[in-house]
Amino acid sequence: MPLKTVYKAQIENLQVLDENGVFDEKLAPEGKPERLADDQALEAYKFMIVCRHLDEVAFKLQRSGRMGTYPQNKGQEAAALGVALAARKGEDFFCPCYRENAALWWHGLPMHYILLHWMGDERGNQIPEGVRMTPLSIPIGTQMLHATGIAWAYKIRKEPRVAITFFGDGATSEGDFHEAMNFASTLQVPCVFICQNNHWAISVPREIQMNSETVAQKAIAYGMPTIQVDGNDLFAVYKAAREAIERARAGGGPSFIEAVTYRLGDHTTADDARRYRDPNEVEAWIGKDPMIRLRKYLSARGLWDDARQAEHEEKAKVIVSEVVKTAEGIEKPTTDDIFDHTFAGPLPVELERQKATMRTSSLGQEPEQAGLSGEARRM
Amino acid sequence: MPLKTVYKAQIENLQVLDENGVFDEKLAPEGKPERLADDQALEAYKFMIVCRHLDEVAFKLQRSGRMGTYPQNKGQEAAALGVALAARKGEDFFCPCYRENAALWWHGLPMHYILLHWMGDERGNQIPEGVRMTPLSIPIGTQMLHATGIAWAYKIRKEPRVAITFFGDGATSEGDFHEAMNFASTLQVPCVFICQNNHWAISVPREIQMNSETVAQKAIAYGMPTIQVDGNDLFAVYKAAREAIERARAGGGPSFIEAVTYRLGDHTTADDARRYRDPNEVEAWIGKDPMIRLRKYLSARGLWDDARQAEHEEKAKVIVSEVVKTAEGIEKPTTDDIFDHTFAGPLPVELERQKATMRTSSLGQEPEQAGLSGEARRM
Amino acid sequence: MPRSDMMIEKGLTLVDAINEALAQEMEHDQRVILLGEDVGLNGGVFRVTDGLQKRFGVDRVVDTPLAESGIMGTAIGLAMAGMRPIPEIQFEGFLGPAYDQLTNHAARYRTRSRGAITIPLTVRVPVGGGIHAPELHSDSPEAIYAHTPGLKVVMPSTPYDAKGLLIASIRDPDPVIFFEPKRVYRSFREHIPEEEYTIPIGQAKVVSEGTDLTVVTWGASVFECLAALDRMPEDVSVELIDLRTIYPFDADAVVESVRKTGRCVVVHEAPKTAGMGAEISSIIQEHCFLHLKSPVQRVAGFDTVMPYYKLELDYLPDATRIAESIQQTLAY
Amino acid sequence: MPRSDMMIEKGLTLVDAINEALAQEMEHDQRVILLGEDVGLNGGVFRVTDGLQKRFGVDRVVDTPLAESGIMGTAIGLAMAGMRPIPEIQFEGFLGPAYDQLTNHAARYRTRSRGAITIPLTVRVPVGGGIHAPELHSDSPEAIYAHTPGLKVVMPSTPYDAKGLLIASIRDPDPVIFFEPKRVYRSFREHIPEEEYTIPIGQAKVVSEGTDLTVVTWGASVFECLAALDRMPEDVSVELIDLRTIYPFDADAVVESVRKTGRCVVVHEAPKTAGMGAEISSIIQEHCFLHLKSPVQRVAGFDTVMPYYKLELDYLPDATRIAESIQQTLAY
Ligand SMILES: Cc1ncc(C[n+]2csc(CCOP(=O)(O)OP(=O)(O)O)c2C)c(N)n1
Ligand SMILES: Cc1ncc(C[n+]2csc(CCOP(=O)(O)OP(=O)(O)O)c2C)c(N)n1
Ligand SMILES: [Mg+2]
Ligand SMILES: [Mg+2]
Repeated sequence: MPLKTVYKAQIENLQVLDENGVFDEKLAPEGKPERLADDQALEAYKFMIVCRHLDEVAFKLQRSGRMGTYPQNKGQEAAALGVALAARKGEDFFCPCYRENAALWWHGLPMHYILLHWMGDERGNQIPEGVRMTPLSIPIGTQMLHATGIAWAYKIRKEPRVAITFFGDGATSEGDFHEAMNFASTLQVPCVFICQNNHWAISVPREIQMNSETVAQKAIAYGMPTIQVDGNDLFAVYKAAREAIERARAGGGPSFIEAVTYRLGDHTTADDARRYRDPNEVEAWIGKDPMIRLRKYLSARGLWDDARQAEHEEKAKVIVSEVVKTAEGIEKPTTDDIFDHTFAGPLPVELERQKATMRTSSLGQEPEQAGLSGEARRM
Repeated sequence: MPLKTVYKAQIENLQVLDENGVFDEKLAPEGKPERLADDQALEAYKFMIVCRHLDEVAFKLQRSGRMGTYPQNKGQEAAALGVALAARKGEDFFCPCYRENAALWWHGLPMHYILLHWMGDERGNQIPEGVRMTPLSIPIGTQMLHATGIAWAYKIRKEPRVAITFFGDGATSEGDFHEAMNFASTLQVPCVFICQNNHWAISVPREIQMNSETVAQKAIAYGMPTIQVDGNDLFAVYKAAREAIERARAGGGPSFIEAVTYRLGDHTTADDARRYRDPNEVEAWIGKDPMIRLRKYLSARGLWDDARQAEHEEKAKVIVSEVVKTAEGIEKPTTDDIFDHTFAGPLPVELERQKATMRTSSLGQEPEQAGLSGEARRM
Repeated sequence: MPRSDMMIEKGLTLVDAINEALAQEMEHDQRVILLGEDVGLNGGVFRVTDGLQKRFGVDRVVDTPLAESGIMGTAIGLAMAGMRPIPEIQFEGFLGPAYDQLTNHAARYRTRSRGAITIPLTVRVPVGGGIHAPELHSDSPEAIYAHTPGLKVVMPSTPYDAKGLLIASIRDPDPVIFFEPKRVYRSFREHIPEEEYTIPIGQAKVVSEGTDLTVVTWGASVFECLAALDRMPEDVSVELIDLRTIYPFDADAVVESVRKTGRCVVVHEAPKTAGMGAEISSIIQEHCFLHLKSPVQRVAGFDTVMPYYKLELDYLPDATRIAESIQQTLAY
Repeated sequence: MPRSDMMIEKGLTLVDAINEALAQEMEHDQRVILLGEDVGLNGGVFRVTDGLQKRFGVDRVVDTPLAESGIMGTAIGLAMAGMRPIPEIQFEGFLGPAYDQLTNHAARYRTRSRGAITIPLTVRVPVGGGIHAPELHSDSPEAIYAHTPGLKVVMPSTPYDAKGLLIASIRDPDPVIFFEPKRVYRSFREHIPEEEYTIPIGQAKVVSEGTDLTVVTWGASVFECLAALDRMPEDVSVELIDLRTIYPFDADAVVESVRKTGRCVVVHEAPKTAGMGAEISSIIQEHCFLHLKSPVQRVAGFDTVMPYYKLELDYLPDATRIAESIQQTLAY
């Protein structure tokens, strides 16, 4: 057989709840673990209301000069939260990018931390004890390797934990993505890779970013289980994430999930997407908003109505204004903070001197030198 | 259709001439351009004899202290030469690694250049005018991006040229491999990626290097045409390379070829593969030597016999000893050579000073300073 | 592109000057192409390449995938093949992934091939702090590249210098890192010639002449130094040197000045330890030893990671710290 | 592993000492794991990890894919999760692809997370020239990492120091780059304690005491300096300091010595410009200004790419260049 097929692969796309609120019962039958139960779906929806509201407020904080650059998460809540619901809080570990706030908050990150981060304060990264995640990651594509390493530690120590990493479509172009996927697969570590394909990397559309038909097929290179899901469908994301996470936990190695979603806002507050993006495209995606379809689903099941919507929007306002107050109430750090966490132990002498004097010049720092200056003048 | 297949792919394996010398006429019919003609095959075989001999002599040069570390190419000649035969000499461009000497020599690199390189002399990299290639590349996995960039220039300038890059199985683990493949595919440049999968990266076998069943499937991530070929089969390599190169030349974009071969020697002369490699594995591959089967093929066609073999082995010895003489006859460069090619123009003042004095210290360099030293003693 | 009314009236910002230089070089040299993340339709995140894709087409102003090593590595390939690529790395913090290609290939190719293969590329990189940006958007890694043989490192501080130095960099047959101090991007305007001109790489500029002390600096710190000079008593005469090129830097200009003044303060944003200040201080010591009346001082960033923006102004050397150091040095 | 007869009789090489330190730390601390290219069955290309996979198993001595960023990045993840990873980068030239993970993550994580996440990793990297190796196998990038806040940079020159410093590095709660001068790997043997011991990071060692001039160096250059000292006339008394830690380096030891001798020569293999010699020279000037009788001299690599091996001995500072510089400095 001199010309023979030695390998075959295909990519499946999963959607459970479509944009009209139609639910595919066969794919996630009522009562089965792969189906989010009503109370979970309800909680998730309420949580999304808060997340979305905080997202809008964060945008305004930047606009009014009370916060630095901020990347809106609007429209991507289901992709984040579907994964968070499928992971074990307090056990599994997240290595996020910056567009899955909902997942981090759901797993216990105090909401004001993310504001603090964007307010230019490292304390927004000072993840509290028991909250299992790395802080928001700025350099694109670099955090997946950390997730792989963390998952590797779990494997070595035989802990039934999973590391889950989030990143964008653009991030899959970085070499580190490739290395993380390859390490995870060769080492068969419990790591789940979630790509939020929101179609844009700042101004660069997916078609310029890559020439592959799907992002999901990138995992084929590593022989890694992979799937494309409708990322605006909480149920699809949950089902796929649950399967991947539990496979990883059971020793079945890493998986890749492409969650197809859309960046409804600008890239960040420093960006103006009108420069490069067709408004019709945005328009079309507004209809696919994950919250709209989830609301339809809940309403159809008699779990939601306009009154409850109004009530929870009010609640969200209260929560969010509390969060903003907390973040803004935190005083500017002292200059000692610049130095104190450089190393664990006592600072090196020179650094201690810099900290004490807030100077790098040598004159006026050492008593002996002060004494010497008399000599200098005599010279 | 909520669970639907959105993408399918498969990997084919091509073998035309098997290890027993059996030829598949259907895959490469006599007289067709995808079939190497008899005279080409004959020339190639004769050339391989020289290459193999030089490879053995290079090994001995290192052992006798006349050359530094050297990586033997033994057993991989068909993978290199099959590609070289399919490419246009003087037009297409090679970005090699260090295990395709045969391809470089076939395309005009003076043979002693490669010895010079391993003798620790940059002039082994001083590619002559008209010879279209970059020098041997030491940092693994980095040269594929250069090939992509070169191919990009061809595309911009609408030149009917192709850039061809060689690398090992280990190299596909580097992030740069991924970035090169992605750039090449998104930009649709005329670049052909040849992976010599020789099963080992120093002591690391392919199975530890990657978890994918083939190397060829890595190209699926980029939506790039890809194939696995028997790399010890000159005809298969030629056919696949020709197709890829001519597709690229015609504007059809990049391709990937996995040439499955085997490193018959140690990784380099600094290595001792017995530490980590099963001798039975090597034994099995010795039978698959590309030269043995090509010789069988030529003999079967009445183009070769023991007498010609002996004759050409003698010729090879003469050629090779000439090459060694040339390389060893080249005198040590002057120390000016350390400096002169740092920049195009005149050297920066400090560097010029370093060159002139072969010193970095400031004392004894400047006349004025010498004068000042009297003052110093008075101080 | 004809200059806007604003430019004609008030002059060009640093951004305008760079944009004009790029346009003019692209106009007269078909080999010049721009590549990088968001440099096309979006005109770059700082709008430095604004309008250039529209003018020169998508084949010459190319939005690449998000991969800095890929950008640098393919730019190297383009350069090898006779093009004059100008890759943009979006922020200096993202030079990290491109580090290997830049230092182990771009910088080495001419000498490793003994001149057979050369890499005429100009990497444009916004640099430095002070704009309230997120993490990894405010660093100053110039010393790293000055310590890398085979690279030239340029950092203009004014629109005039930026245009002249960028054109010189593009025409230079070797790789140049062109650092653009982002704090200065739009901080002021300057009238500069519309026609093309070059400023030689490797020449410092005496911003103000003086006799009592020399201040050596570059990039955005030039303006902090000017502010510090403003605070000096009337009778203190300070010479301010804007290095403009970090490698090969103009040691002669520095040495000449310090031989005259006998005192020197070097100012930069990067961490003190093993920064360029150390090199300049050492060169001065080596060549002005007997002229020195006081030790050369370094006013630099601290040896810590650049803090997030709430603290960045505490980190960056400012007029107060500079002025104080000048006075201490004078008093020594 | 019990010591071999050879070790008992003649002492340990640098390679032996490092191997012993690794084995002992792995023995008493389950969190310690080794990872890198060819570190397993093959024992590393320099055999530094020889026998360790056999002893500690494939889960604790791990052959990774060929990807330095992957090695560094997963090591960071391992460290975050409470392990004590010791990645090996095969040669200093291949730190390039790992540069981003090392400098932008490992070095920054403690401070960017205000202590919540820490990275106790020790990167082992053979360094320096002189072994007739191919391209990119002979560089000395220590200044680059000394200029990177958040990293500690260590370079022992003897088996005794290597063992003590490596154990200290492994136990250090922060990232350490542990450079191993490959020219010294097997150049001599030394009797060193079999039990574990540490040498504090940040302490220089006075190799020989003297009163006329101070030589500061580290790594393989220590032995070139010793050879130079041998050539000095009887009446010349030179103090030789082996820095051992490049960051945070022992400025006090250097300053104290130069305040005594008044003269100094710094020696290193890396290119002169913006190398560590500049930092040391500057620190001396800042803190010994009035004690200095002559300018601090730098005997260093040239500001060129490290040449291929035919010329490497012409590039590297040798006893002749060092001795000459000492004499010029003394004569000044
Ligand atoms: C290494 C690196 N390069 C460039 C940038 C600048 N940058 C910030 S976000 C971004 C686009 C990211 O796109 P994607 O990964 O799709 O994530 P998204 O923003 O769409 O969620 C770029 C280029 C960066 N932060 N890091
Ligand atoms: C970036 C980099 N990392 C590590 C090395 C050391 N090294 C040299 S060859 C080699 C293995 C290469 O394996 P492969 O790509 O399969 O090529 P082969 O030697 O088998 O032809 C390694 C790890 C290197 N040269 N460059
Ligand atoms: Mg995106
Ligand atoms: Mg191989």
